[in-house]
Amino acid sequence: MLSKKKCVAMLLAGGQGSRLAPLTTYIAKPAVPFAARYRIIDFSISNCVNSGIDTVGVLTQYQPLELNDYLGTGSPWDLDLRFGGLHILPPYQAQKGGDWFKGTANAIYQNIKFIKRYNPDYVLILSGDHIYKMDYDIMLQEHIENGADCTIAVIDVPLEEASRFGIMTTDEKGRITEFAEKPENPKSTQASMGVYIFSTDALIKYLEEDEANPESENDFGKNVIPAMLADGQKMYAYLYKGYWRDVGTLSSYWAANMDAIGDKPELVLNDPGWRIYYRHSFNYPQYIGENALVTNSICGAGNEIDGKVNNSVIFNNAIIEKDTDIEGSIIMSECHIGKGVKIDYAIVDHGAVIKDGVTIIGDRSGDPVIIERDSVVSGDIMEGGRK
Amino acid sequence: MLSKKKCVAMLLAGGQGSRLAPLTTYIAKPAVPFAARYRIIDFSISNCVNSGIDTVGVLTQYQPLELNDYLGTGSPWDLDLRFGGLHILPPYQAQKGGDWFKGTANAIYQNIKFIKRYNPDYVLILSGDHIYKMDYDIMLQEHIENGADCTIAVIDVPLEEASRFGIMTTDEKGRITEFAEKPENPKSTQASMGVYIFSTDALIKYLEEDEANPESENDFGKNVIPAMLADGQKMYAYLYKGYWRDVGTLSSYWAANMDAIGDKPELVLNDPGWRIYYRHSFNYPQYIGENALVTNSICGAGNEIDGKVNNSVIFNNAIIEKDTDIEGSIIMSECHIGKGVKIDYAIVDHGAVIKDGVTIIGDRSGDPVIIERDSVVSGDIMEGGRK
Amino acid sequence: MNAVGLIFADSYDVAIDELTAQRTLAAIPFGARYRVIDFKLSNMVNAGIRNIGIITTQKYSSLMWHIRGGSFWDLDRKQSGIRFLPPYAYEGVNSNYENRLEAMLAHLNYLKECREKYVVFGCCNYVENVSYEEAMKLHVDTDATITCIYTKNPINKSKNLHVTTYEIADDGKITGCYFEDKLNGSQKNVSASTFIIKREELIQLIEKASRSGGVSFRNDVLVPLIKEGKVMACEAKRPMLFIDDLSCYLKSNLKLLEPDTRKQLLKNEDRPIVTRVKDSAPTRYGKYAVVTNSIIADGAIIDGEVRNSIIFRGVRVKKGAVVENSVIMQDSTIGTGAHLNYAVIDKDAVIQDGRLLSGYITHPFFAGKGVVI
Amino acid sequence: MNAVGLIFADSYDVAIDELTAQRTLAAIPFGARYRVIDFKLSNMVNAGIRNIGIITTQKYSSLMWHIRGGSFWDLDRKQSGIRFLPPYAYEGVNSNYENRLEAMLAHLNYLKECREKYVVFGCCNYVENVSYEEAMKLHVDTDATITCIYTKNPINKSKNLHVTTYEIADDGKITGCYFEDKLNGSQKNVSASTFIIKREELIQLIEKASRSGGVSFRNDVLVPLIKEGKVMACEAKRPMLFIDDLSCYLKSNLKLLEPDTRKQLLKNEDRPIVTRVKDSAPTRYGKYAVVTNSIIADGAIIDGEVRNSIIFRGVRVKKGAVVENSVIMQDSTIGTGAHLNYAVIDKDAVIQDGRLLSGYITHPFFAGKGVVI
Repeated sequence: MLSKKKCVAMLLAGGQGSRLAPLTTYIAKPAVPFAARYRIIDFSISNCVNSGIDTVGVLTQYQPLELNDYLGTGSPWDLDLRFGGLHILPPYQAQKGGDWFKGTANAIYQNIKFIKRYNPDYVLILSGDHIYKMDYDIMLQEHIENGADCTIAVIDVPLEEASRFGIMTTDEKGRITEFAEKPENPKSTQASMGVYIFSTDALIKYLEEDEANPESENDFGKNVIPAMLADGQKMYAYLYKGYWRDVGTLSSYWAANMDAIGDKPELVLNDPGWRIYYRHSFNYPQYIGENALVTNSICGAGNEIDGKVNNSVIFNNAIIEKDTDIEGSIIMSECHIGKGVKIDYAIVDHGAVIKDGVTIIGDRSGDPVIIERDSVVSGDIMEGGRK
Repeated sequence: MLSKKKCVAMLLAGGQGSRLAPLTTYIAKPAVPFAARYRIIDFSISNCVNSGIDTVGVLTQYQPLELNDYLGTGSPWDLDLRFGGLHILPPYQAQKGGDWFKGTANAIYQNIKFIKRYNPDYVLILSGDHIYKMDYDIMLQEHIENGADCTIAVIDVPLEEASRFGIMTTDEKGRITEFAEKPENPKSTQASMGVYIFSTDALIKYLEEDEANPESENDFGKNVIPAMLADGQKMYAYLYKGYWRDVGTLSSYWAANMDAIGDKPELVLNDPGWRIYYRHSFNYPQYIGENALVTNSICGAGNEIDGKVNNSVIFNNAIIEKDTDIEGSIIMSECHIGKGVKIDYAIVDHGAVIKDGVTIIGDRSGDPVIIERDSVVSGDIMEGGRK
Repeated sequence: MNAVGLIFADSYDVAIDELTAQRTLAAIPFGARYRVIDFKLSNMVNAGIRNIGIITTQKYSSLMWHIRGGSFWDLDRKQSGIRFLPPYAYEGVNSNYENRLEAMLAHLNYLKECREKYVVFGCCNYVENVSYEEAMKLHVDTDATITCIYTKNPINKSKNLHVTTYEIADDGKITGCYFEDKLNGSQKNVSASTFIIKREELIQLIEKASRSGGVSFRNDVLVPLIKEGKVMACEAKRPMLFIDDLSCYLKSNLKLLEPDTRKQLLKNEDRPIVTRVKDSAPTRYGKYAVVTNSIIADGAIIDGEVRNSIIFRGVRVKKGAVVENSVIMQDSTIGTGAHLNYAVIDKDAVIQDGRLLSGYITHPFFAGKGVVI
Repeated sequence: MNAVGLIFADSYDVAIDELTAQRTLAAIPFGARYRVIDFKLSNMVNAGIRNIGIITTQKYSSLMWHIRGGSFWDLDRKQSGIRFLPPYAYEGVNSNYENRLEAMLAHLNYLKECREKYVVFGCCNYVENVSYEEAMKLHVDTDATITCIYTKNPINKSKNLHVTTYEIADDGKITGCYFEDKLNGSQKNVSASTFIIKREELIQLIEKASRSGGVSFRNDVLVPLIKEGKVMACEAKRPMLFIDDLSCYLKSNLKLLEPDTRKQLLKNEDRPIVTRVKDSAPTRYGKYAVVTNSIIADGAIIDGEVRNSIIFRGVRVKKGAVVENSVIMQDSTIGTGAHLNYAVIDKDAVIQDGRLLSGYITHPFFAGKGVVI
């Protein structure tokens, strides 16, 4: 209600997510369904809400229709506010012509006006395509205590994987002394999560400078962060130790889904102190039939399950008939799996129909079999071949 | 709540409104303030709500930030619904590249997916830049009774102005026999208001055909309507007889504002049966001071008026000091008019400051003087000269 | 639909004290994720009713919290929406009311302030998915003063309670209305206590009945009109599940295990039954879960055996527990090795390890809200 | 702020029966577009309070309709928001309550279910723009059990009513609390009936006072703690306008005509006073309008003379009418040639052409809701 916000979050949701194709053929990566009820973006938005940040700009560009529709008024996240709340920020045309967002920094630059409206002391930059539960407020407190211009969240990665990430070297107080984007010989194992807190003045200054530089790719990791570091700005690393998964590939996406099942799942979804909010579609409670055996799985609502399901993730309103056996797979909403079907290591996308008697078996050493959205499968698929 | 809507409205709000410059330098034309409290687009949206249409897609393109922010969740118009409601539809990128909206028909074509979600029988196409109070439901009933494929709302214009419009010729039953875009020798005085109702199947068929035609400009008036007419589709004119103003030029914009003042204003704003809804900014009631004389004017909230105001439209939170005389002018929100000022036939845009003693007099035979947004005026401006 | 809805949230003619000790009838949980009022509210909203008053007398706090501003039903509108009508809210409304006539009389100002032409009003002693549009069409077409919704198949209606039945002529006109001691096989047409009438006529009828000392809507308003031949009957054709007492309540819940009942009551996409959103996690099934012929809500964690049962949100059935023919309400826990049969367990209860709790379909075992056994 | 807000909507120690005949105290219109509760609600929301309970006992229907789901204050949240606490809502809450202690005792379950650390609670017998953050800071810094908000300048407090005053030591500790017959010049520190306390301590204190037969929050809770030296005072520094009786009400409204009062109370952009959105048209001034030193709400149509007055939304002052030193509430009409001086006209009233209605500042003329004169 006050005319000012302490911290505004800007969520970059424009990525095409091409390595997740064909799941991203029709929808933006942040809108890809996850863990029986959610979309990938629910985690970042819920993190904001749970961290006390109630003003979130979502920057969209690629296939935004389903994402826009999913975000809607922001009400599922309690972000339908009169002052603040969730706002979708698409590219636009101005008087002197307009353009698509170029890099991540340009996307924020084009929306400085949005940020200024809330007059925040701090801006949190996020990407909408990781699965994690993080209290940004703790990071913000560290940022404030350090009197930092910019704080970058990092996770500790195995040394052999470090060259896939942006790697920070820090002094004993956590201040960043060096930053290397995908270094061949990494000097540390602190990898950037793509989560930044900037003091607003510093952010705007460096965004404007970056925009004025015609050689810049207008990217935070490649341009803005190195420029700030070169200028001796106070930049700190914030070490995050909780659950965090990049779901950039089909097999990492599959694995992160599997993290939510089991007696003591790595990814806990029913923590009342850290709810993950999501938009509800209309549905009804699920019915488990006479012939069913559902074990070590998570299931959404509205399903009618009469087959055997193990180590799997079942979304909403799916029908799984009897004498069917589903193992280690992800079945998305509105799918219909017939009788006598066997599915092992597959992702069955929204609305697909698997006819009676079909066998689908993936090759566990590679990506899972993907059954595309709304497709009808009547023949067997074996060992990682794509339909 | 039902999973289907009878009629969905698509509101074209992408126009640049260059003839309204400089009022449209930073904001889209539909977001231009109007009549002390409103924005131009409030009239079309309120018409929808008052006509029982609760699903409105707003197609944006040019300078949408302030418009998006103004529309927000749709709550001011009671359109923050779980099924239906107000949705902003910006241009976007799809897998095979994306593009800005080309013509009006292409803008709707790119959002067929949005329309289909609500499975409507009818689609209402509107533009967001006219001032009128029209019950679309009456037009829809006529459309249904006629069994029409398309119904076009028309107004009767003076014959000498008819060549500025799209002109319909109809048979005795109102069926359109001919359509001419800005004809030199108009055959009738029935001018298109740019308000169309289509039966959904016909709309989608012709949009798809139009899109497939590389020579089309993808415009309703120039391409889609003539193509349908050529095919012998059932097209009817619906004669609208109420208040309607195009506010495409500065002087027509000024005149339409003036229509809302007076004892029996042409444009009635306080009709409880046809409310015009708008987004409230935070404000407080207005205070009229010891030295004030406010006559024949309309005023928004939060003003502090201590001068003389006649035949004028005063928006919100303006300060008008004593010994000042405002006649036939429009003063937008947050303006500060000093002491001893004289303003006659001017539009003072948002946040402008007029210093003590300044005289601003427009030339009534031309456009009003425009004082640009946030400008500070300390010298006199006489006879239609631009600052 | 040009009608205002009026819902009586309290109990008339039911005997389900176990579940109404701490909440009004309309707030009773039903069907794994709903509350009873969700059905009436959704039916009204699905018929296009946008203005709904809810008459409450006591223990309506959980009902208010469930419904909030009505946003889950898109009823948080500017010019209309949900309006609670509790005691003492208006000048002159000073006491609790014992019957529907008195309740409507107390809130007559509400009815007078509405602008809708018709009123659809009714009680919450059953769950159903009914088309008020069809009833309204019949009402308008036949020019009746009142149209009464009834059922020929009152599923799980108690045989021990008073029941109102109608005698109906071939043309659909009601020719008699009887308040009988108990349900028996010979009665064909059981009242669903839901009515359609013009708003202004209802106001006049209530004022008239009240002036002449009337105390019962049925006896003092409906019966005289039936004698004048002005009352039509409209049959509700989809299943109507009564919750007259605890046994009926259990049976009506278990009735949802039949695919056809589920389909007609819950799964009609054009007529969704909407409830409050809870943001529960997905249902989690553990290694040892064995679930058959059961309805399981989201947020439940199941690692035991569940058969022929209804499991609400957030319920935990631990490894080795067995739940049969039972209803377990929200956030209750069934401990390791516990065995439940024909039980109704209210919210937040804890059934400790190894307990054997067994009732029968006619006499279910009941555990109250928050008890530890 | 980690606090729940609790607002007593009903009158204690006020005598403004004219305006409370049909509405609870908190619902009284004030300042051309507000209701009294808007000030308390906005103060709480501006302090970051997100969970607010409103205790009502009677005639709270217009209050509920004004506040709806709380969306105008961004209070229609999932995990918190506005909660009405009317009589009979909970099991065991069976009667009306006569005082604040009883009211809180009746709704102790609400306080117990909250999770916030502190409670800010108070009455609605004045309007003010106060910083609860500052009061909370003082409360935490001094480690007080209770912090009481008071004013040294009780503007328009009635001189004929009981008043609670504090004796305050130099360190800000309250050393005495007096319930006096009437306000006189010698009292310096007048209670604003608004308090801050830890939620769990409040629950314990209420339970303890109730067990020992206490009936008054002031006498049975506050005074004993003062004796223990555990109560701090926090001065409200911005104007506090009381509405103890009709004369005070008129004077407090007219006080808004002073620029400084308006600025401190209404125009603080960081502390907006938010009210329900009405979608009124702009104010329309006619050819014959002559308005000076007045506050005019939107939706009003003014074609007569208005001086030193407060005009609410939708009021119509016709040509030739004169309104001076008066408050005209929503949607009332002042006819041609009518002349009003020192009048308070409630909502929807019609003053017909040519009427001369004149009171005095100490005895305003009053016209009730909807009357035609």
